[in-house]
This record gives sequence, structure tokens and C-alpha cells, in this order.
Amino acid sequence: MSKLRQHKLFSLGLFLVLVVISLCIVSFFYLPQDPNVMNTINRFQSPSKEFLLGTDQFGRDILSRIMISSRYALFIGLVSVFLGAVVGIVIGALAATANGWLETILMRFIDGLMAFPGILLAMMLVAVLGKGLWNAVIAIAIFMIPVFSRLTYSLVLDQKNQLYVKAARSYGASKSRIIFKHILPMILPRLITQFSASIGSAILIESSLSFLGLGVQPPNASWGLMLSESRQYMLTYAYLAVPPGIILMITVLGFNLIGDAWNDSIVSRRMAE
Amino acid sequence: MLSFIVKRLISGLTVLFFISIITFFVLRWMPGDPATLSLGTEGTPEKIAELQEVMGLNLPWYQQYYHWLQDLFSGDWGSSYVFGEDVMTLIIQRLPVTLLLAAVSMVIVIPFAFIIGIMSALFKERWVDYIARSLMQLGDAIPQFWLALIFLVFFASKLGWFPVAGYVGFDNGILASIHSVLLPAIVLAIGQVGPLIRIIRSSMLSSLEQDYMLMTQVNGLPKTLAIVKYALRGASIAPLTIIGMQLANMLAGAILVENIFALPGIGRLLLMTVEQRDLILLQGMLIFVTSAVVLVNILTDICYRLANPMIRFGGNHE
Amino acid sequence: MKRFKFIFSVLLVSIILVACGSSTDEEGSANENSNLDSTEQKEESNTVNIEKTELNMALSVDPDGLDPHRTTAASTFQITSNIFDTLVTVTPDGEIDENLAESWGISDDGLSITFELREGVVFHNGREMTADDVKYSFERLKDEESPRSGDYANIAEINVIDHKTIEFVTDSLNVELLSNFAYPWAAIVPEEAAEDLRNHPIGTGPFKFEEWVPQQQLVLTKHTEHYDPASLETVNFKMMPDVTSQVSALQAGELDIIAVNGDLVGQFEGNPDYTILENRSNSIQLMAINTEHEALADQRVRQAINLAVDKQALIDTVWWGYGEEIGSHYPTMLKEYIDTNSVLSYNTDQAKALLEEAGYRDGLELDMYLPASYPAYVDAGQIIANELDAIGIKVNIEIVEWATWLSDVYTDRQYDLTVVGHTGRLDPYDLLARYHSENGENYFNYSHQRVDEILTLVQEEQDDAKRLDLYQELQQILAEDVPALYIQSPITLTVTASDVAGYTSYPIDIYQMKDVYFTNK
Amino acid sequence: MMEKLLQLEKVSIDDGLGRALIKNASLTIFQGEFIGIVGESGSGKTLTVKSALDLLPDHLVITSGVRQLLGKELNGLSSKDKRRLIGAGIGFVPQNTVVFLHPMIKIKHQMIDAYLYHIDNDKKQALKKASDLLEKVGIKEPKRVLNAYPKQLSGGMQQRVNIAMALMTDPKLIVADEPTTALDTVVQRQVMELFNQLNQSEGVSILFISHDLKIVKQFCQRMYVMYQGEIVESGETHEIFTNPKHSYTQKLLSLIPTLTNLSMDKFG
Repeated sequence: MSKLRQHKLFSLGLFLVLVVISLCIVSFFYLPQDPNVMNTINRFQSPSKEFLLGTDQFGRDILSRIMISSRYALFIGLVSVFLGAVVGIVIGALAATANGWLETILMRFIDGLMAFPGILLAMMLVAVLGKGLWNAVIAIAIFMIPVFSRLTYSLVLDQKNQLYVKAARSYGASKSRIIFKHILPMILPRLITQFSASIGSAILIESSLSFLGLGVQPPNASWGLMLSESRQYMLTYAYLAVPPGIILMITVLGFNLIGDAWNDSIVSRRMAE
Repeated sequence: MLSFIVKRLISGLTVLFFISIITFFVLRWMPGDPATLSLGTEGTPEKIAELQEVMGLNLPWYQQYYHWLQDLFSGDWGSSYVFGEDVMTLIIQRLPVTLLLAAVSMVIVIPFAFIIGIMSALFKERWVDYIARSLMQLGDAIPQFWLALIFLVFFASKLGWFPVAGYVGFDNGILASIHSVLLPAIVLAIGQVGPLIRIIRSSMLSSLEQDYMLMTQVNGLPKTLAIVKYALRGASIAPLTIIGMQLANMLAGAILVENIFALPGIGRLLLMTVEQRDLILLQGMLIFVTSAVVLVNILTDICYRLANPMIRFGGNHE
Repeated sequence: MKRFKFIFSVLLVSIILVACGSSTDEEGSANENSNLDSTEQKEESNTVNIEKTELNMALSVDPDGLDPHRTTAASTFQITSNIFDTLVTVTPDGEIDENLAESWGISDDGLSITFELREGVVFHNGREMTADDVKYSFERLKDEESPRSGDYANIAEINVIDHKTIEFVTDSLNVELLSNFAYPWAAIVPEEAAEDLRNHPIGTGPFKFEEWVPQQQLVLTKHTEHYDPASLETVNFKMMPDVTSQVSALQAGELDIIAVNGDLVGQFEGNPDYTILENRSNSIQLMAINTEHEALADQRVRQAINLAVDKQALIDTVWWGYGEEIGSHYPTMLKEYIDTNSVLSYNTDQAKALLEEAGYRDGLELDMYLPASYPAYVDAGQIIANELDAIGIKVNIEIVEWATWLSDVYTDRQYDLTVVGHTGRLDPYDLLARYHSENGENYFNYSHQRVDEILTLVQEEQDDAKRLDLYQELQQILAEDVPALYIQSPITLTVTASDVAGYTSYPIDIYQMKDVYFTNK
Repeated sequence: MMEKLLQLEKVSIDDGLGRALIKNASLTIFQGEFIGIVGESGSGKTLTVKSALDLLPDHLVITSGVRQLLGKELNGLSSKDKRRLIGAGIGFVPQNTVVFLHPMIKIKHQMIDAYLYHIDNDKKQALKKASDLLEKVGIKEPKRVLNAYPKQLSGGMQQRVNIAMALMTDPKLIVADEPTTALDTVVQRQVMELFNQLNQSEGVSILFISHDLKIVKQFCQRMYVMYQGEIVESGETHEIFTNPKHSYTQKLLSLIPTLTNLSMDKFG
């Protein structure tokens, strides 16, 4: 029963993510319209055969823009979480195994980063680094560091007290051997889960940044930017806000579901053991 | 306990030290130094140099940092370019709005999350659980700013159930005040409820799986007693640990939500500060906001200890 | 900290530059009372509602303090023009009218001007205003902390003749001298309250300052002892940055007056509950071109850019048609205006030909900077970029914060193209002076010998007709030489509840709430 | 014929994926008996007992067999009745001393809950009984212990509390799942003496699960030997010790000295 449900959720998540990924892949080969070409005569069109999701305030095809945007979303999501995870895991593992002042300094620094309300840290970093794709990636990656280092830190500490590690230590295994051979394989599933779930939140942050004008820059398309542009037409053409909002939600939901289903299966596997 | 509090305070201070370093450098690295920025179109190299000297910008960074810290501790947080008001005054002026928003949002979130989380754990893999988890997933996935826009147009503008924008002060009655922040508070709540349900559900589940629950079964205690007294007690502590995080999240959410609903709170002030490069105010607000988060973390840690005999008396043997 | 306030007010000098066009921004509603969509009949037939005396109006930004001598922000003057009076005032038609001064005389040499002050004027603190206050106020306006000191440096002496008579002596001839006394920053303030005018302004104006909670609201109440008392008892300015909120709040009855964009007019059209006011404005919007750029120094390239843009379509898209196409740096509402739209009209073939002739057959790459706080400029920039792409000019867009725009684009002139707006003044010279090659605000890096000549001549020329000729010649040169792509002179849109009457706009950026009242409808 | 307190007949348990964990286990305890179950870790001792007390984790399935408790067929009872039956009639002393006591509830509340519910809803009475029982299991300051949280007590103390708690409802049968694991030898001895005394003087039956053959030999009248989910041998203790029939039992007995030292494993 539980297995089946996990499986279903996982499949749903996978399906949603695949929808977005295929939108992205297709966009490299085929787009219904040029996403950046303005045609002011066609603006604010309702969905039609020519424009499946209608057109925006400049007469650009919304579907094409959504497809193009998926590239940014996936790219920023994957790359920033990957960078953040690598740095975060290293810091977390270092802090958990190092003793004394290094542990304190690292973890207090992470606590310090964590005290910045998410989007604010990214906003500040973008202000420092300047706008642009890579800067957004770096800003979001830095935002992701604390999550991974805290998780790694607590998992490693947890494992350190497990019997098998104590045993390994009593046999005289080296520190790095314990981490890489014993602890890392044990905590990797949890980290992968976190990775998947973080992609969702990274994409959300990217869209928030773009919504505030700090992420992807016009005339390029991004879901957050499309929402921000739709904002001034909320009363007249509220429809503009629907497609980007929904695709954004689908993407985040997809990654979160995969992460959750994974997590559940890890938990239940552990229970079965 | 006392030594724990002292230790925790020291670690909190270390965190604040790092925050001050991060803040200081991030703001120094911002393009356009404050002097050039302040002079705008009137800036000549001479005027800029003169102003840099006045502002102490030509000193080495550690001296600048030292002076800045000194001012911070003496309570001189500077004053805002934009408002010409003392930074502290501005923060204190804005605080009630955000606090009320956060409080109303918490009042919505906490009971809701507890009820849903517990039900979801008790009826694991049943329809209650499915609904709860779907809600949780949706809450996590819906972009808050999008929800805010849609709620604004639908509930405030089209249906007229809530005021469209602006905050009603306490002098107009507490109910009117709450009503004016209710819709944004709901939006914030929807963003907050996911993590809370998740942690309540999982800590409830883990509590239900603990051996002490077997004990209640062996002792033949009725199920409700076992759940309310034993399982719930075991599950009630874990949610405390994420309160600091929730606060930070809520402040982040407030940046977007307060702007969309035109609430004159901390979040709105923050965005304006970033947009207008009101560096002195931004500095002050960053320190304030992050200190608040750190302080709340310390307090929850202490409460966590007090509330949790498992830790309170732990450590004397293994 | 005082230093900082000063610094910031200096920063705001530049804000006058880009004043309107933002979707959420009411600066630049410096309008003539030429309501295209008139409401006159209504005002005739309705009587003043004496019961309803509290008005709510939306503002999208907070004022930059309320000290009129220490800022250049339009958002401040929109409010302070109700709190402070000036010696003379400007009518909606742009004529100078009496205010604190009941009469004035200019000496034969044109160098000095004497004002006779109104009797019985009192400040909000109850003290009577005298000529000494006027002297103090102008000295304060001229001192080094004042961002306007340069504009008044010409005043050499201020002589109090008796307590109701005052004389200003200037160094050199200024043909538009009187208008300098009508601007809202030439406000008369009491010395005893000067310390904290920023947060607690005290003037002689029709409204007293009551309360200001930044980003929330600013409240004014009626000054009953004013010589021309207001009808309203209370005016609440509500700070709402979001247009959607403003529109919804107006519809919910929470507001009485808002400014809107063209796309939202439809929400109110044909609805008897609202009145739509369309006003031409004393401002223009343009795409500035950095004439020091290698390619852009070539007049043919600039002309090609001009020819490639369909201005009317641009206005229709970005401003929903609410704007008047212009060909030069001049608002349509001013009397010196000449129509230069036909000098270079939309023609992509010609544009391509010119570009080829200039040696850019294989195209050209330019950087365009757009100010983030002004969505309309961002939109316009994107459309222009799209059109330039069609003639082979690739434009890289970067959207920058206002502060960055000021320092990099405006001050350091590190840009190729940028879209921005300029507000007008009462004196055309102020509007055009930036085209002088030596002018500090010449961010086009524009240099044209005849333009420099005209700008020198026009200051001395006392003959109105000759001056007019010079101004028109200048407009013609700019239209042909294209130091900027001139887009439009905007029409501002204001929507009021239909029981609001007496709301008019002025050629300088002020709101006169004392003439506003509610009708019994 | 003495009363059958607990009887399992051919009980088989499956892990939900088709793997058999317990195969055809049969077990009987009569009133007044002190019975041992021995076997190595993972042999299914605890699982067998848990199935008798209806304590199996949700994912495990009882595929066949009959379980009788205090003369009642478990399968025929509602879950509420099962709880009542077990709660009032049987005391359980667990193996892992730390988690079975709720770490966040004071000892006194944990001790008296079952009494209040099954016997008499009189708090004073219940507290007195709790205090008496604590004294009986050798705790010198019952007041202090009652007001303590589990973490404030040593492992030995906690185990005594567990025993006292098991006695709160005056059960006829106490099931003790390796109750002396992780206790030092002195405390171990005291605890075992206590069980013995309960059995001898009050006639409480005891089902004692252990891998410590020495203890089993010393205290139990009858014993069962489990190996890989099956009961491979049962009978009088001295008989099995003198004449083990199954090869596993023989091997087990030959390992007695080493086995007692290995008390670190946490799986039952």
C-alpha cells in the first residue's frame, strides 16, 4: 500500500518534471513562434491555433516564451543546487569531523548565512555581483549552502555516534576513510533527496528574483519575469499571469514530489532493516 | 542550564559577528560607493573625494568596520538617506505591521498545521493523509508572489472581502487592524504551512513508532490517551526547532507580500531600501532582521532545552 | 547625519530629469488644464457637498521629505505646494498669478523686482508672515545646502523695504525672472520652524501638515485662516506603489483620485461613477543617444535609428495611445512648440540605406540601459531594440537600478542608448540648456556649434518674437540631427470618483487640493 | 491442570514481502512457571513474544496459527479488548531500557496510567502503589524516582522502574525481553533475583527471553531454543542442558563462556 503510493507520487513527480524537461528539449529544435519577436498588432490575443496560449503585451507567443524559459529554470535550478550542495557538503562534513574552533567557526558562519531571510540574501548578492544568469546561479548557490552543510553536519554527527563508526574507529580506521567509506554511503540517500527538493526551491527563488527584476533580464523570458510583466495587467488581462504561474508550480511540485517520494522510500527501507 | 544559556549566547554572538562581517562586506562591494551615489549627477571628482573623507570611506576597511561596529554598539545606527529619519526609529515604526502580519499568519498556521499534521500521521496512507500531503505539496510549490497577486485581484478587488491595500492602525480597533492584514497573512500562512505540517507529521509518525508507544499498548492504555499524552508529547518538541527558520522564511515572504499588498512593514522597507540603495538603512535593517532571527533561534534553543527533559538531563551517562 | 540629508537632496536634483512615464508614478503630471475629455458641465450643475470634506488620493511614492528648500523631488512639491505658499503662482494655463504677493513691479533695466505682500497672512503656527520671512526664505533657498542655490545665484540683494514690501535685485538680465518666484521650491517658510521642515513643515498654505507615516499615508488638514480657504477639511495621501491596488481601491471607494495607465482606462470608461481626466503634460520622453560612440557620432546612423522606429506604434503599445508624437525636444503644450514629426518619419528602407551609406552594412551592436523603476521605459526600450534589430542593429539590453542609471549612464555617460523622460519648466531655456556642449547635464555628449550659439543668444534676447524664432530653430536642428530619438509628449490620465470636482493640473508639477471639493450628485 | 496463561500454536510470521520470519512456533506457559527462550540475535525470540502480545509492527503479517492469552483467542477480540486484556493481565519488561520509558514524561505519570485505567481511578492510591513497588524492586528513594524523568536515572534504575511498572496491574504473567542486557553484572543479578522472588513468593509466571544461557540455566524451569525463526528444541531446562538433541543447541551450549561476553548487540 505504502509502496504503491510512494511509487505513484514518484511517478507523478517524474511525469511533471518530464513535461518540463521535454518542453525544454523541444525548445532547442522547435518553437511555435519566435519567443522574442514583437508583433504589437497581435498583442493580448486569446489562445488560438496560431498562439496556443495567447500572446503577451508585446504580441509575443506565450507558449514559446514558456518553453524558452524552461531552459533557464532548469539550468539555474540544477547548476545552482549542485554548486551549493558541493560546497555545503564539504563545509558540513568538515565541521562535523573537525573539532574545536574550526567546527565552531564554520557552523557559526553557516548560522550567520541562514539568518538572512532567503530572498534577501539572494537580492543582496545580485546587487553585489550584478545581474545576469551566472550571477543568479551563484547567488542561489550561496543561498543553498547552509541547507546542505547543516544537513551534512547533523547526519555525519549522527553517524559518528553509531556503533559501526565507533567500531571502525576502534579498529583504527582513518578519519577520511571513515567519512568516505562508512559515513558518506549511509548519508548519501538523504543528501540526494535534499538535492531534488532543493531544485524546486532554487527554481522558486530564481522566479522571485526575476519577479523583482533581479534575475533573468528582458527581453529574455523567465517565468518570474513573465509574471512580473503580467502584474500591471492583472485587472485587464489577468489571463497573462496564469500560464507562467502554473508551469512554475508544476515544476516545483514535480521536483518536490520526487524528493519526497525518495525520502519516504529511504525511511521505509531503513525501517525494514 | 545557566552554562548552556551562556554558551548559547556566546555562539549567538559569534553568529552575529559573522553576520556583521557579511553585511559589511557585501555592502562595501556594492557597485558605486556611497559618496558617488549620494552626489548623483552633481558628482565631480573633488566633491566625491571630499565626501568620501567625511564619510570615512578612504580609511582602510578594518578601521571602517571598527568604526561601524562602534557606532552600532553605541546605538547610533545612522539615518536613512531617503527618509532622513533615524534607522532605529524607522524600524520601530515598521515593526508592528510586520509583527502583526507574522502573528496573524502564525495564528492561522499553527493550529491548522498541528491538526492536519497529526491527523495525517494518525491516518497515514488514508484519505486524510492524502489531502494533507497534497495541501502541503501545493503550499510548498505555489509561488507566494503569484498567490498574492491572484488573491489580491480575486478576494480584495473582485469580491471586496478585504481592503485592497494598506494597513489600518491599532487606533481604529484591533479587529480592523487584523482585517487589514488578514489576506496577506493567509498568503504567508500558505507558504509556511508546508514545512510545519511536514515536521509535525514526521515527528508524530516517529513518535508513534517509538517503543514507548508499544509500552502504552502493553499497558493497555486507550488509544486516545496514548496519542494525546504520549505520542503528542513526543512530537511537540521538534516543530520548535524550525521556528527560527520559519521566522526567516516569513520575513522573506513578507518582502514580496508586503509589497504586493502595500503594507508599510519591514519587508516593504527592505525592498525599497535595496532598490533605492539606502545603504545606511539597509545595513541597519540587515543587522536588525538577522539579529532577530538569531535571537529567536537562541530563545527557541533554550525553550527546547527547557521543554525537553530528554536533553535537559541528558549527557550524564550513556 | 545632517550631511547625509544634504547629500541625498543633491542626488535628487537628477530626479527632475526622469519624471514621468512610470506606470506607478505621478511625477510629471505637470499639466495644462486642457482636459480633452471634459467634465465642465458636471461642475456647473453640481453644488458643493458640505458634508463630505475628506479626500483620499493615491501616491505611488513617498515625498523626499517636506522641506521645499532641500530637495528637488517632484513627489515633495506635489504635497508641499499645499502646505506652503509662494509669492506668485502659476495658473493651469501657465500664466503667473498673485499669491502671497498682491502686486509686483519690475524696474526699467529689468534687474530688480518689487513685491507688495498680502495683509493678514499667518503661518500655521499662528504668527503673521512679513517681508522678513520672505527674505529669510530666499536666503535659505540660496544657501549652500539648497540644491536650487544655482538657480537663484543671480539674485544679488534682497531688500526689505517695509514689513509688507520686498525688493529683489539681480546681477544680470533674466527674461523669465518672475517665473522663478512661482516654482513650489520658492516657498515662504518661518525661520522658527526651519530646523525640522523636513518632517514637520509649517507654512502659510491652505493645508496644515498633520501626520506622515512613510509608505503608509500623509495627512493634511485645512488651514482655516488662509486667504483663500480650501473646501476640504482633510486630505489623505495614501502611498500605494501598485497600480492594481490603486485601481481596486478606487473601485472599492477607498480612494477618490488616482493616476492610471492607458490600459486601465477601460476599467472606468462609460462608468458614470468615475471621471477620467486626460491632461497633456509639460514633459517629454526620449531615447538618448551617446553621440561620442564611434558609430553614433555619425549623423546618418542616428537618423537611421530614428527612421527605423514606428513612434506611433510605440506610443500605442506602451502608452496605449495616450501621448503625442514629437520630433524634437519640446512638449506639445508649450507655446514655442513646432511640429517636427515629418522631418524623419518611419521608413525602414531609408534607414537601412542610411546605415549602409555610413558603412554599417554588416550591422552594428549597441548597449541599451533601461531604468528598472520605470516599466514604461523598459517596455519602450525593448520595442525599440526589436525594431532596430530589423535594420541590422543588434541591441543588448541591460536593466539597471535607478541609482546605477544615475551614476553610470547619466553622470559617467557610459552607455550607447537609454530611454528616459524629462520634465519641463516654465522657462524653455531650462528645458534645452542641456544641449549646450559645455553643459554638465549634456549626457548625450552632444556638440553642435549653432546650438551652442542659440543657447547663448536666447538668454539675452528681450524680444519675445526673436526668442521664439531661436527656440524653434533649435527644435528644428535637434529634429534633424537626432541627438536623441524623441518619442512623445505624454498625456497623463487621472481617474476620480465622479463626485470629485475642481481637480486640475498645472504646467509645473503640483497638486492644488484647495480647489478640490465634493459635489452633491 | 494448571491454567494456561499463554499459548501459541503453529504461529508463522511473514515480513510482508513473503519472507518467513517465524515458522510454526508453538509455545505454552502455565501459571507459576519461569520459562526461558534462548537463541542468538535474529533468531526470532522477540518477534515470537511480540506476536503473542499483539505488538508486531504494522508491516509484519501473521500468516497462520492460533494465539491464546489468558484463555482468550486473540484473533477473535477487538483491538480495544485486546489492549485491555494485555494491559491488565500481563506485565512487559522491555529490553532497551532507554526508549521504552517516555523521555519527556515523569516516571510517576508513566507508572500510574495503566493502574488508573485498569484498576482504580484513584491517583493517590496509584501513587502509593507505585511507590511501594519501587521500594520492592529495591529503589531506596521512591519519591525522588517518581518525580524524575527517565534521563535522570541510571540504566539499572530505569530497568527497575520498568519492572515496577509491569507489576502495577498485578499481572499473572510477566514477559521480560532480555531485561538484563546492558546492565552490569551486579545489577543483573539483583534484577534476576527480583524476578525469581516474584515467581517464587507471588506465583507470577515469567517468560524470560535471553541469549544468556547461564542465567536461563539458573532460573528457568523450562526453556525453548530458537534458531532461524523456528523453535528447534523445548523442554525442562536441566534436561536440555544435560542432553541437547538439536545440533544447534549442542553448539550453543559449547559456546557458553564466550556468549555471555557478547552483550553489545542490540537486535533481539
